[in-house]
Parts: sequence; structure tokens; C-alpha cells
Amino acid sequence: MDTTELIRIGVYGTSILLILIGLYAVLTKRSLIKIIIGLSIIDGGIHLLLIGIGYIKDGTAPIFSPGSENAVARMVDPVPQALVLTAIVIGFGVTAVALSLVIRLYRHHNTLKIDEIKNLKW
Amino acid sequence: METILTIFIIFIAGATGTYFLGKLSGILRSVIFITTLLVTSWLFFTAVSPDVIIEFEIMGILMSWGLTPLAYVFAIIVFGLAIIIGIYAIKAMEGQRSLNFFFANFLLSVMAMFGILISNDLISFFIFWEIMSWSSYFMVVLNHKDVQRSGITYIIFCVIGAYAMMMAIMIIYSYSGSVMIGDFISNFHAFSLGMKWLLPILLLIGFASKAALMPLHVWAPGAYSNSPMSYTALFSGALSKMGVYGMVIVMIMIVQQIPDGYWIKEVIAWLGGITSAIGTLWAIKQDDAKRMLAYSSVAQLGYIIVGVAIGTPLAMMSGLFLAVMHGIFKSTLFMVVGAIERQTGTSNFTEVTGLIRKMPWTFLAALMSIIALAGIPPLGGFIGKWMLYESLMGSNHYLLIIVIFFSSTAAFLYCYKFLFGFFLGQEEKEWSHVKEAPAMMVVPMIIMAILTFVLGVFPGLILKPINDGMQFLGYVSTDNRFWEMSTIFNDWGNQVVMEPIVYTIFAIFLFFLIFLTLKGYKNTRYVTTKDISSSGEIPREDENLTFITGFMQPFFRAVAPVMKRQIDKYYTSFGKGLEALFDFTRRIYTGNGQTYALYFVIFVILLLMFRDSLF
Amino acid sequence: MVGSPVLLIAIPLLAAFLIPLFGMVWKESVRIVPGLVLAYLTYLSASLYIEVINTDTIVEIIAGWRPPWGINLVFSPLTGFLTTIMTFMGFIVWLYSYRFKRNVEFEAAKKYFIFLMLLVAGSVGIVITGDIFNQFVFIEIVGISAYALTAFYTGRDSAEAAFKYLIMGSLSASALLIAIIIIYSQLGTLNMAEIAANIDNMNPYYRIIAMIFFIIGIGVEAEIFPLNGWAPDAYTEAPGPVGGAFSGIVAKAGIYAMVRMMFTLFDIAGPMKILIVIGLITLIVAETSALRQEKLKRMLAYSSIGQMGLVLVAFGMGTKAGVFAALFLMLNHAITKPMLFLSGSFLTFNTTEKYIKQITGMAKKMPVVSIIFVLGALAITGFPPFSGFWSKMAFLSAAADENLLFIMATILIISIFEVVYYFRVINRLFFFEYDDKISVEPHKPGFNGMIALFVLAFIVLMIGFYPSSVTGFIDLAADDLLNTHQYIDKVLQLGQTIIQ
Amino acid sequence: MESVGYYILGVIVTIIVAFMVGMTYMGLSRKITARVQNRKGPPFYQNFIDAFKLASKETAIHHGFMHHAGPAFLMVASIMSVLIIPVLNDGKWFPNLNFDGDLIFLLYIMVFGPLGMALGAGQTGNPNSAIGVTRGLSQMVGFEIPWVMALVALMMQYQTTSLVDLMAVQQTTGWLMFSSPFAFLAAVLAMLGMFRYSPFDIVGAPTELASGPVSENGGKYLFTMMSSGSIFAFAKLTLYVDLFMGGADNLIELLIKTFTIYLIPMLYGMVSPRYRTEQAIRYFWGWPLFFGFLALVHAMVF
Amino acid sequence: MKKAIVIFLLAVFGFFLAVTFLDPDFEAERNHNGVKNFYLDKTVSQLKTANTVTAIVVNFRGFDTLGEVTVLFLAATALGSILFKKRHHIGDRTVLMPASSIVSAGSKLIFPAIILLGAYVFIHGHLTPGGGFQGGTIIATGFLLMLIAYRDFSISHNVLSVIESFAGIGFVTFGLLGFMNGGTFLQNFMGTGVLNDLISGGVIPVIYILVGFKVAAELTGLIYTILHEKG
Repeated sequence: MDTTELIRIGVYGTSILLILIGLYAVLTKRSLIKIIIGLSIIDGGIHLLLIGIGYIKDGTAPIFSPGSENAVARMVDPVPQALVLTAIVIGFGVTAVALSLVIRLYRHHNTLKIDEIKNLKW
Repeated sequence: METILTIFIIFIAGATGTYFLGKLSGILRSVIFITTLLVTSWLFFTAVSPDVIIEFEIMGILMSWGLTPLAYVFAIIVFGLAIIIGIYAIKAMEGQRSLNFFFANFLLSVMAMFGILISNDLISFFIFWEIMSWSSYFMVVLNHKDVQRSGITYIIFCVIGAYAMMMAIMIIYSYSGSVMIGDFISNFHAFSLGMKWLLPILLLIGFASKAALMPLHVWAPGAYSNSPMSYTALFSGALSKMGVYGMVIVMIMIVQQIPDGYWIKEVIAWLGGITSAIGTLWAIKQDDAKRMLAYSSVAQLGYIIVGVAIGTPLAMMSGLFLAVMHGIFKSTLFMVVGAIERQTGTSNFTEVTGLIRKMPWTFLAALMSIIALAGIPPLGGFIGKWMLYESLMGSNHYLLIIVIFFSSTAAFLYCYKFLFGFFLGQEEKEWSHVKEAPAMMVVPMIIMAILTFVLGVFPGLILKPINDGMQFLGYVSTDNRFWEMSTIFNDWGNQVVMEPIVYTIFAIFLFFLIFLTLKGYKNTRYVTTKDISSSGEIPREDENLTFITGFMQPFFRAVAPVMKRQIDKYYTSFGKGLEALFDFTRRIYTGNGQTYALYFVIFVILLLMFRDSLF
Repeated sequence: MVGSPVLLIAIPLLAAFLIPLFGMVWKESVRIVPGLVLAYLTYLSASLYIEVINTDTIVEIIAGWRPPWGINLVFSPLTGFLTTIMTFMGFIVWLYSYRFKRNVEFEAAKKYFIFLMLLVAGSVGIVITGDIFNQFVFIEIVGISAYALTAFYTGRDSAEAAFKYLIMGSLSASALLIAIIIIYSQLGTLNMAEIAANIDNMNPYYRIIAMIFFIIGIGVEAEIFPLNGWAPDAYTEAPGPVGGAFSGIVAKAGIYAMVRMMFTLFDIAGPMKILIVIGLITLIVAETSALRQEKLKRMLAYSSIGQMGLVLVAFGMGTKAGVFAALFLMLNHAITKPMLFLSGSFLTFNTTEKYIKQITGMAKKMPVVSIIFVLGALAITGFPPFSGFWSKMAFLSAAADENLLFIMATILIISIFEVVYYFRVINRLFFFEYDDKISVEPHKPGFNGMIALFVLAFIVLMIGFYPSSVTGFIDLAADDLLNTHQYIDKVLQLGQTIIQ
Repeated sequence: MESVGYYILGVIVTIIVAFMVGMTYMGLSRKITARVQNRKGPPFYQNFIDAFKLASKETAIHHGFMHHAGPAFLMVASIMSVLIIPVLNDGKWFPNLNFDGDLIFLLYIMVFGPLGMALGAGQTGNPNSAIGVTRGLSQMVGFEIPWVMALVALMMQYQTTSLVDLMAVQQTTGWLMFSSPFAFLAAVLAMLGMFRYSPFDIVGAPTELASGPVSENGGKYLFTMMSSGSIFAFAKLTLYVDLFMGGADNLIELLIKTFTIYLIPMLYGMVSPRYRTEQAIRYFWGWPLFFGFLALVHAMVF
Repeated sequence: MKKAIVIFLLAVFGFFLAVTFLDPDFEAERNHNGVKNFYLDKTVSQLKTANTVTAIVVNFRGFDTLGEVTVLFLAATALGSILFKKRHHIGDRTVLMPASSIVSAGSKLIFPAIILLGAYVFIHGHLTPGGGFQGGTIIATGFLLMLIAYRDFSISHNVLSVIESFAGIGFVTFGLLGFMNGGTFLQNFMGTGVLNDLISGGVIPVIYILVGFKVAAELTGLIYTILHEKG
């Protein structure tokens, strides 16, 4: 098992772990804030995963500096990086909305416990 | 333009006009309403010929409209009843709610029935069938009475039937690529054996639901009794016949082609017999005239279905003849109830009595119709009953005939209850103010009563079109063995000749009536019903001697075991159970966002685990 | 060339950025501009659609890079059909809300219309884009607009509904991203046509995993069964017209995304068990849940979910007839359900709870709105001669072609429940006496709202009486969806010709 | 049927014979019953005297049209049945309407009368009348079933619904009483109800109620009813004879056979206490029904 | 109990994820020859943009970025809408405790530097790592710092709104200009210049600067809105 493999498993493994941790928080924590944190952790894990698939052995950043025009072969895939940028921003937007909703919910229900906020059901 | 299209356009225009212009003035509404009915009927009877066929395409499906001789029989019922009931309705509905809607919807119903009859393909048949369903539904709930129960029951059975039919139609379409009734019939042999059984059964469920056949009859009492009587007359008289019409086609053309399809006929016939028996028993028990007539309709349709299902030429004829007769006398009876309800404000036997002298013409109509209903000669009902019995004997239905006979004998009980409850018995002071219904209502009823008589003497008037219709379907040979203008024959060649019989009956009746009247004419006088020898005591004026509560109690003590089981209750508890179940299952949506997230994860895992079988 | 499909996205975005500026100058503009934009979108979409039908599919490339590399938009008979419906429904919802939102403050109104416009734009984007990541972005645009619209009313439980929606939405977004990651890592491309062309080279295991994550990712918007817990809440708490927009626009976009994924991306031929199973379960659970609802909008929401299930089943049959039926169902549902939501919203205008019992006897007070509601109910339950009948017929006919008798029977039985709960409402509306104690105060419907309702009613009747007016379009759309190779060729070959 | 005049003559003669015979039998029954009960009893012509008395009495009151016309209805039924039923074999008597109506018609025309009378009784407003009517109708449902079963068995076995044909059949096969015994049994048991003698006399309930449906009737009304009843009795008896005992070739034979049949309900009544209505119905739906079934099975098998 | 179930479910889910991503096949079958090389190639040869990621974000996948910007815009608007109150008055800040003087003095010092850094990052987006989003975020942190440090620090909502709108309009307008000039939306219609020059890459830096403004304004607005929210 060479280093590439290790890095790969490390990156993927970490991201999977993050996804699971985030899901755990979403599924078990009662506080709305913690659930949002959980969602953010899931997002983080997925972003890591996304970055991870762009990795190549001994890669460099996909930025051309003068004289590095021939380094194309060693450059990592820039697409996941662009995608992750978008994904992060979107995740940020969603989190902001979620937090504002939490504020509204707290204003309305005076609690942050998700199982006490179920006026709408069935 | 094609006459059929013209008729549709007039109907739609009439309905629209009735609804919108009716807001301006009531007279205008009535005029438009009646004009529409008259013009369409006139067009129909004069200008529609069976040869003209309109074909067009919708969504790639070829459809066609045209009148068949069989449909002509039913069209006679529809248009005839529509005009007479329409005239009646104008006065009868006076002062009731949503009149514009009522009359517009009435026209829509008639149009839908006409549409059913001229449909040569199953899709347009179904479309008109559904239009009929919802327009009649709105009539059922129009009175704002018992809406959520009887209305919903009605619509449930409507859609059960309609969907069964729809399923069959779609299977037919996808298997044979055509929805023409004719094509279906001629291609039927190409279906697989399973389909050969499934399709007729589905279609029959559809038709039986409208014809109120036994397990599907529970909607009828509520629906019939809750719609305005002016509509119920059409509902029971014409609308339910559409189910019969469908059954006739299926029975004649389809079931014949099924290997061992005999059993379908037997089962339907028996269901019809049981329907008539149960309907009769429940009719006797009712204290409300509307419900009684509703159950009675169920029972009468049972006879008709028996006739149709037995399916020998004579039986089919009897079924169709009974259908016509039932259309006439049951509509009259519903009109009578409508008149009584309008004049007295109630339709309950236990409340109103002794109207015979207040409403003599209404009584006459009721009497004639009841005699026809009971099948007593010389009125038209007898002809149908006679043919039915003869055909049952001719086709070796030993037990079924007994069931039919039982219910038609038991029918005397409610027939008598109807007449006695409303018209006879003590003339209480409470009802002394009651007047005869307006002429606009009485005349249609009397016309109908006369019709029952005419058809009793000259059944050939209506047997001719029936015969034509059946000949068109290739069902009877051209020699009319079963009927002449005033004579009917059975399978064995025995006959009943109506004309001399009727003359004799009238001679005897008149002779004795004159005898009774003339003998001591001067001294005989009318005394009130209080002036009786009630076991030697003279009752006081305010003493209520009316006997109507628990009217047929001894009879019910005898048949108690049969009455204990009520199919409505099973349906009700089934429905309640279903709703409770669904009330439970919808708790899946707990309202907790976290639970939904959990579902999310579980769903992912399930998909991942069963990916091989699902993809 | 009347315009370009890209304008369908660009114009509303531009307008969205412009509206705050206009609002500073002329307050009324925040109401009018979105309307103009939506009207223009409808016009643009319709004219493009006609052009597409008459000539050929338009593949619009963006930033000048040919499809495997750049993002492209595909305006085909299928997508054009859906965009036209969506933009039109967007316009109708705007028309309805134009005065409806008069009684809320300027700031709120401004945001409402921005969200509405972007909801439409995002849905259109989901439909016309040819790139999966781009689709993801549009799904998020739709998502955030939808959360915001759901939480629009303060002082109700709307935030709760929006929060549930948000949880499900972000989880699904995560799943969608995972699917995109798998696809990209295996095929090295994000372009749908390219993916479709190369899908056979993909390891079947990853293919299935990617597909599962796709289904889950899109399933929340498409309201499939275990993922639709948010839907009834959101429909109930969102403003009335928004419920219509959700069912008429968003759900359609979700279904489209799922179907495009199944049919084109993963190129599955023949019946798709997964869609049939999911669709049936969705249908059954939703329709049975609707049976005992006490709130009008919640009932409509469940009904809407159920219809989505039906559409999925129809798509799942995978045949031409099935797709035809599904698209027809979508069309009808897109028109009828907003009609119900809008008229229902008028009926229950003066109440926040929207209990069904509160509309008891309202027909006397608001006859026209009530009649339109009934028209919608009859249409959605498939009574002829209204539009729903033909689509239901097309569905059953398609099922019968495939010999799916069990499914036919199930769906018809479920339809009985549908009829029951709709008719209970109709009964309450028309055949009960108005009761001051329980019924709400009637509201005088605005002129614009009535026009919107009349237009919808007219369409329902038009399709009902003359279905051939739309079936031709649907037929073309169905062909388009089924012809995967054509899709791939159109997109990729166009790419060959224009190389920058 | 050569001419209308011949036809009318036949009708009149038939009616008169039926009236006389019926009256006599009813008188005899009263006498015999009395003798069995160890009373002297009225003379057999007592009924004629009663009828004469009633006919000559002035009737002062009626309760309306239906009440007035009720007896006429009753008369129609009786006379029509007597006209339909062939009195003697081979049309030796006037054929009347023998060929115009068949058994089913007969069954229905026979209930025409009771219904008409029930209507008349109903209009009197006397609750006892109505009670009697309901009992009568209920009981009718009881006995009609075995009765119809018997008839159906016969009709289906011999493939005819015509009485004349059934009589012709008996010329060759012998009395149906023996060849179709179950039908006969069922029919006879049903006949007990049809004659409304004890134990099935709760309809009239002569001792407690003021004679049921006929209460409120007197004079000409009661006279008409009584004559109708006697004609009807004759018709029914002739029907039994025609159906089961091969008909009669001449009047004497007819009288003997009918009287024999008549003895059955009469004697059965003498030894039985009265049934309540539901008991009566249950009675008819017991053994008679069973025999009816056997008759049907018999008809099915042979 | 619930936790146990959840852990079990997550274990199963994790297992599947692990089987998917940690499988050597996943790596082995990865496609390295997709769009990557084309992008790298064209970035240098045609767009003359040093930072390939920027080129992708702004040009190749510029449509995504437009959507992304819209999402941010939506989020900001949504925040305003969700936290909207009937009587909307700005003023009371929820952070009641005044910051220490070190913080307030220090922030005054650092604030311009932060703004400058942010501006630098987005201006050089096409040359160095970073870009509009990153730069905008940095600027927003500067405002966050000021808001924390000074209780009475206030920004005009209208100004933010105008900046935000203009930036967004600019983005779309540039896209449309490309549409009008070159035939496709967001087309790089300006001269691209020389690789690694500050003024190079055509519209890419312009758009990215607009994005930077927009992100800065929106994030600041978001922070500002939430800070003024009474819990």
C-alpha cells in the first residue's frame, strides 16, 4: 500500500466518517442548532469527497505560473475544485436560511427541541 | 348538421340557458327548459334514424355515434319520461332551492342518457356514463339532506362501477385496438380465456352498480329518497335503465360467446332474484314513502335483471318490457310522493293519512301505478311479470321462479301500505287543509297512469320496438312468436289474450259498480271515517284511530331471520375499518423533521440493499 | 429565431437583481416587473416551443464551449413542453397573487415576487439544462426559494414546515452531490449527453449506486414516498398560490429530473420496477392519508403527492404509451392542482387554519370560485368531460398494453378514495348550509385572481372537450424522451460543429 | 266463441251456477261444522236467506269511493277466475275465457279481489279493517309460496301453462293427484290458507274483531261480498278438481269432486285452534314448502 | 434505543459508502481523461487565465456560478423575508456587551487591511488561488469584525442592496453581452491579453470582481440581519 493509497483511503475514509457523524447528529440530536451543525458536517464530508476525486499522485495546483505551462500532466483535476466552490457557497446559503428559520422557530415556539416542534403532522 | 349533434347542442345550450337566464326569471327558465326537452324529443322521434352514424377521432381512438334499434327502446323511455317529468317538475319544484341548477342539471342528465344510448363505442359510452353519474350525484345531494352519507355512498358505488367498466374498456382497447362495441363483440373470441371471464364480469359490475344489483345496491335507498322527487322519478325510471341497457348488450352479445358463460348468467339471474326478494322485504319495512319506493325500485330492477340475465328471447323481452313499465309506474309513484310531499310537507306514512278525498286524482294515478307495480292484470305490469314467469319456466329455473314469486307476492304488502298509508285510513283534521296538487303536476301523473293501462291492453305497442331491437342484435328470429298487438305467447305456445279479458273485466266492474251505486242511490250518503263501528264504540272526533305504525309486524316476525343481516352494515363497518386503518397509516407523517430524516436514511439503505431486485 | 433558451434563465435572474433597485424608485414595480418577466418567459417559451416543434431541437451552448466541456441547454419538444407549462403556471400564479399580496407590506411583497420568479426560473433551469451539476445548482435555487416561500407568513407554523423541508432538501442535495461525485469520478464528465453516451462503460455497481443517490437526491423535489414528509406541511403553510406553484411547477421539475435521469442518463429501456414500486407506494400512502384530512390545503397536498406517484408509475412502464400518459397526467395536474389551490385559497381566505369545515356552505357566498373548485375536483378525479379523464384513460390504456392488470386495479381502487375525499369537500361547499359559527367570512375575490381561475378553468374544459388540442404536443414530447440516441447525437454533434 | 251473445250467455250461466253451488257449499259447511260441534246449526239454505236479506236491506252509508267500489273489485276477481277456469272437461260447458288466460294469469287475477277489497276496507278508517287486511296479506304471502310451487311443478312437468292443456293431459295419464302427489299435497295445504277457515281465520277473526276487512260493510256491500265469496269458493274448488282430479265430465261429477275437496279445509278447520299470523306463515313455510320442493324435484326428475 | 438503531443504520450506510468509495476499483476505473485536460489546455491557450479553477468557475461553468450567485442572493433575501417583522426598525443590536478597547482599537487598524486583502484576492482571482467568493468572504469578515467591535457600527441596507443588485446585474449583463457579441451566453467576448498579466482573461476578472462585490455585500448583509435579530 503506497502513500497514494493511504492518502486516498484517508481522504475518502475521513469524508465518509464526516458524513456519518453529520447524519448521526441530524438523526439523534434534539437541538435544531445541532441538527444544522450536523447538516454542515455532512456537507463538509461531501466537499472533501468531491475534492478527493480530483486528486492524482504528486499533483500540483491547477494554476499556471510563468514557466509551468508544461506541468499540465501533473496538475490535479480543476473541475472538482470549481464544483466544490459552488457547493460550499450553496451550502452556506442553505445554512444561513436554516439559521434564520431556527430564529423564527425559537421566536414562535420558545424552544429549540425538534420533537417539540410538530404542530404540523399527519 | 347531423341531428344527433344538433340534439347535443340544443341540450347544452338549453342547460346553459336554463342556468343563466333562469337567474333572470323563473318563467323564462321553465320555458327554456320545456322547450329544450320538447325540441330535442321532437328531433329525436322524427329525425334520428338508425342508419346515420357519425364517426370522429379523439386521441387516435375512433369513435362513433349512431342509434341502434335496441337503444331506441331505451331512448323512448328516456325522452318520454323526461318530457312528462319535466312538465311535472316545473310546478313541483316551485319554491325549492337551487332551481336553476336543478333544471340545468336535469337537462344534462337527459343529455348524458341520450349520449349513452347513441354511443357506438365504449369510450363515449363511458364519458356519457360518467356525466350521468356526476350530474345525478349533484341531484342526490341537492336537498342538503344526509349529504355526507347517502351522497358519498352513491358516488362510491358510481365510481366502483365506472372504474370496473373503465378497466374493461381499456383492456379491450389495448388488446384489440378498437373501442367499437361492434368490434369488441366480433373480436371477443380472440381474447384469452381469462380475459373472456374478466371482461364481462368487469362490465357487469359497472352496469350492475347503476342498476342496483344486490351487493351493489346499498346506495339506492339513500340516493333515491334524498334527491328531489321530480328527479328521482327520472333517476329510478330512466337512469337506472342505463345499467340494464348495458347489461342487455353484455348478456346478449358477450356472455353467449364465453365457454361455460352460462354460469355468469345464472349467477346474475340469482343475484337479481335475491335483490328483488331483499328489496321487497326492506321496502315493506320502511315508514317513509321515498325509501319504500327506493327499495321497491331495487326490487323491481331485480326482476328486470333476472329477465335480462336468463337471456332466452322471451326472458329478454320480458326484462325490456318490465324496464319500460317500471319506468312508467315507478316514475308516477315518485311523482305522487312528490306531490304529496309538496302538499303536506311530509312523505312519512305515519304522519299523513286519508288524503283520498283531498287528492283524488293523485290517488287515481297512485292506484293505477300500484296495480301495475303489483303486476295485477289488466295493467301493463302484468304483461312483463307474465312473460318473466313464462320465460323462467321455459328455461327450467325451478327455484328462481319461486324466489321471484315470493317477492312479487310480498310486494302486495308494501303496495297496500303505500295506498293505505297516504290515501286511506282515518281522515285526520290535521290534514283537512290539504288541496289537490296543481294541474301541471296531476296531468303528467294521469297521463302516465293511462299509459300503464294502454300498455296493458296493447303490449304490442312497446313489444314491437323491443322486438326490432332484438332482431337487430340477431337475437330473435323475424317471426314474432311471442307477441301480437294484444296477445302474448310463452315458449310453449300458451297465450294470454288481453283484449277480451280487459273488456270482460270492465264490464263486470262497471256492472257491479252501477249496481252498488244505483241500489238505494237516494238514501246512500257519505259519512266521515270517524263514523264507524269500532267494536261498538263511536270514536270521538279527536281520537286518532289510524293504524299504520308497525304495519306489517306479524309478517316481520315471520321473516325476522332474513332481515337480521343487512348488507349496508357490512359495508359501513368495512368503510369505517378502512378509514381507521388509513388514519393509522398516515401517522407515518409524524410531524417530526428528524423522523423524516430517518426515513431518508432508511430509504437509502433499503434501496442499497435491494438494488438487485429493484433495478 | 425568436430568442434563446438561455434567456429563460437569464431574464428572470436579471430581473431578480433589478427588482430591489426598481423598488426603491417605484414601489409598484416590485409587483409588476415579475409579472412582465413571467409573461415574457411564457411568450418566449411558447414561441421557442413552436419553433422547436416545427424545426428541430435547440441545443444552446453557454460560454461558447461545446457540450462535453461547456454547459449546454437543451430545448427539445419535451423540455419545451414542460417549460411552457411551468412559465405559464408561473404567470398564472403571479396573476393570482398580484393583488392577493397587496395587503402585505412592500418589503414582503418584493421578496415574495422575487422568490416566485426565481422558483419558476430554477424549475425551468432544472428542465432545460444539460448538465447534472448545473441541475444541482438549479435544484438548490428552487429549494431556497421554496423554503423562503414556505416560511413566508410569520406568526404561523410556516417556519416549522420550511425547516422540515430544509432538512430534507439539504440531505437530498448531499445525496445528489454524492451521485455527481460518483459519476464524475467514473466518467470524467458532467454533461448528460456525454454521460448517457458512455454509461455502458461504467462499472455496473457504481452505476446502480449513482442511480440510487440520484433517485434520493431528486426524490425530495419529486415528492416520492418516504421523502415527502415535508410536502404536506409546506403546501399547507405556504401562501395559497405558492401551494399551486409547488404542485404545478416544482414537483413537475422534480419528476422531470428523475425521469430524465432514468431514461436518458442511465438509459434504462423497458419497465422500471423502481419507479413503479415507488410510485405505487407514494400513491397509496398519499391518497389514503388524504382521506381523513381536516385541512383543505393539506388534503390537496396529499392529493398532489398521490398524483406524482401516479405519474411515476406511468413513467415506470417505460413504454411510449406510458410516457405519453405520464406527460398528460403532468400537464393536467399542473393545471388542475393550482386551480384547486388557488380557488381553495380564495375560499379559505379569511382563516389561517384552513379547516375543511370552515368552507361549509361557501358556495352561496362565493359561487363562481366554488364552481371552479368543483371543476378542478372533477377534473383531478378523472370525471369526463374534464381534462383529467383523458389522462387517466391514457394511463390505463398504457397499463393495459403492458398487461399490468394489478396496477390498473390498484390505481382505480385508490382513485375511489380520491373521489371520496374530494366529494366530501364538494358536499361541504355546496350542499351544506352556510353557518356563521363555523364557516369563514367570505372574501371578495380580486379581479386578477378571477381571471387566473377562469383561464385555468377554460384550459381544463378545452382539454376535456377537445383533448386532441394537446395530445399532439405530448406525443412529440414522449417521443423525445424515449429517443435517447437522438438526444445524445443532437447535443454531441452540435458540439462537433461549433468549436471555439 | 261464435258470437258475443253466446259469450255473454255463457258468462251469465257460469256465474249463476257458481253462485248457487258456492252458496250451498257454504251453507253445508256451517251445518256440518255445527253438527261436529254437536249443535243443530242453520239449515243449508241459510246463506241464501242471508243473502236475500242483505240484498234487500237499505244501506245508508259509505265511506268514499274506494269503499263503495271495493266489492266491485272483489266481484271482478271472482267472476274472472270462474270464467278462466274450465268448469267441465273438453269445453263441454261454455268455454268463456278458458283459452284467453292461463294459470299465471289466474294466479294474479285471484289476488285482484282481495287487494280491491283491502282498499275498500282501508277507506273505512276502521283500524280493525286495516289490521285484518295486513294479516290477510301477510298470510297470503305465506300460502302463495307452496301453492305456486305446486303449480310451477305441474306446469313445468307438462310444459304448459294452460289449464285446458293440463286437463287434457289427465285424460291420458290419469289424475295428477296421483302422478304428482307432492304437488297435490302442497296445493292442498296451501288451500287451507286460501279458504281462511280455522286455523287460518285470524284475518276475519270473527269472534273478537268486528269481522276484519268486512267490518263497516252491510247491506248491498256485504251482499256483493258474500256472493263474490261463494263464486270464488266455487272457482277455487273447480280449479283444484281441474288440476288434480282430472276435471269433470258433467255437473254431477263436478259437484262430487268439488265437495270432496271442500271437505278438507272444512274438516281440518274443525279440529284446529287458530294460528297467529306469523305462526300461520311459519306453518306454510314448513311442511307445505317442503312438499313444494319435493314437487319441484319430482318435476325436475320426471 | 433510538441511538442504537441510528448507529446500526448508519453502520450499514457507512458500510455501503465504504464499499463504494474505498474499493480499489473506484480508483482504478476513475476517468482521468475527461474534461480535465481540455480545460487545462484551453485555459492557457484561449482564455489566457492562469488559474484554471477560476476559468472553470467563471467561464467554462460560468452558468453554475450565476446560479450560485443567485443562491446567495436568494439566501440573503430569504433571510430578510424569514426574519421579517411587521414593524421593521433597525437599531437595537443583540450583542449588548461592548467589546474591549483592544478589540475596538485593533479592529480599526485591521479593518482596512482586511478590505484590502479581500480586494486583492478577488482582483487577482484569475491569477492566483482565490477569487470573487473568497475575496468577498474576506471583506465580509472585515465588516463582521467591525460589527462586533462597535455596537453602533451600522451599514445602510440600501447601499448593500444597491451594490448587490448592481453586481448581479453586471454579471448577467456581461453574460448577455457575450450573447449578443459572440452568440452564446457568458461568452468571453473581450480580448484575452497575455497569460499571467493582471489584465488578462477577458471578462473573467471583471465578472469575478463583480462576484466579489456581490458576495461581500450579501455576506455582510446576512451577518447584519442576523445580528439585529432578537432571539
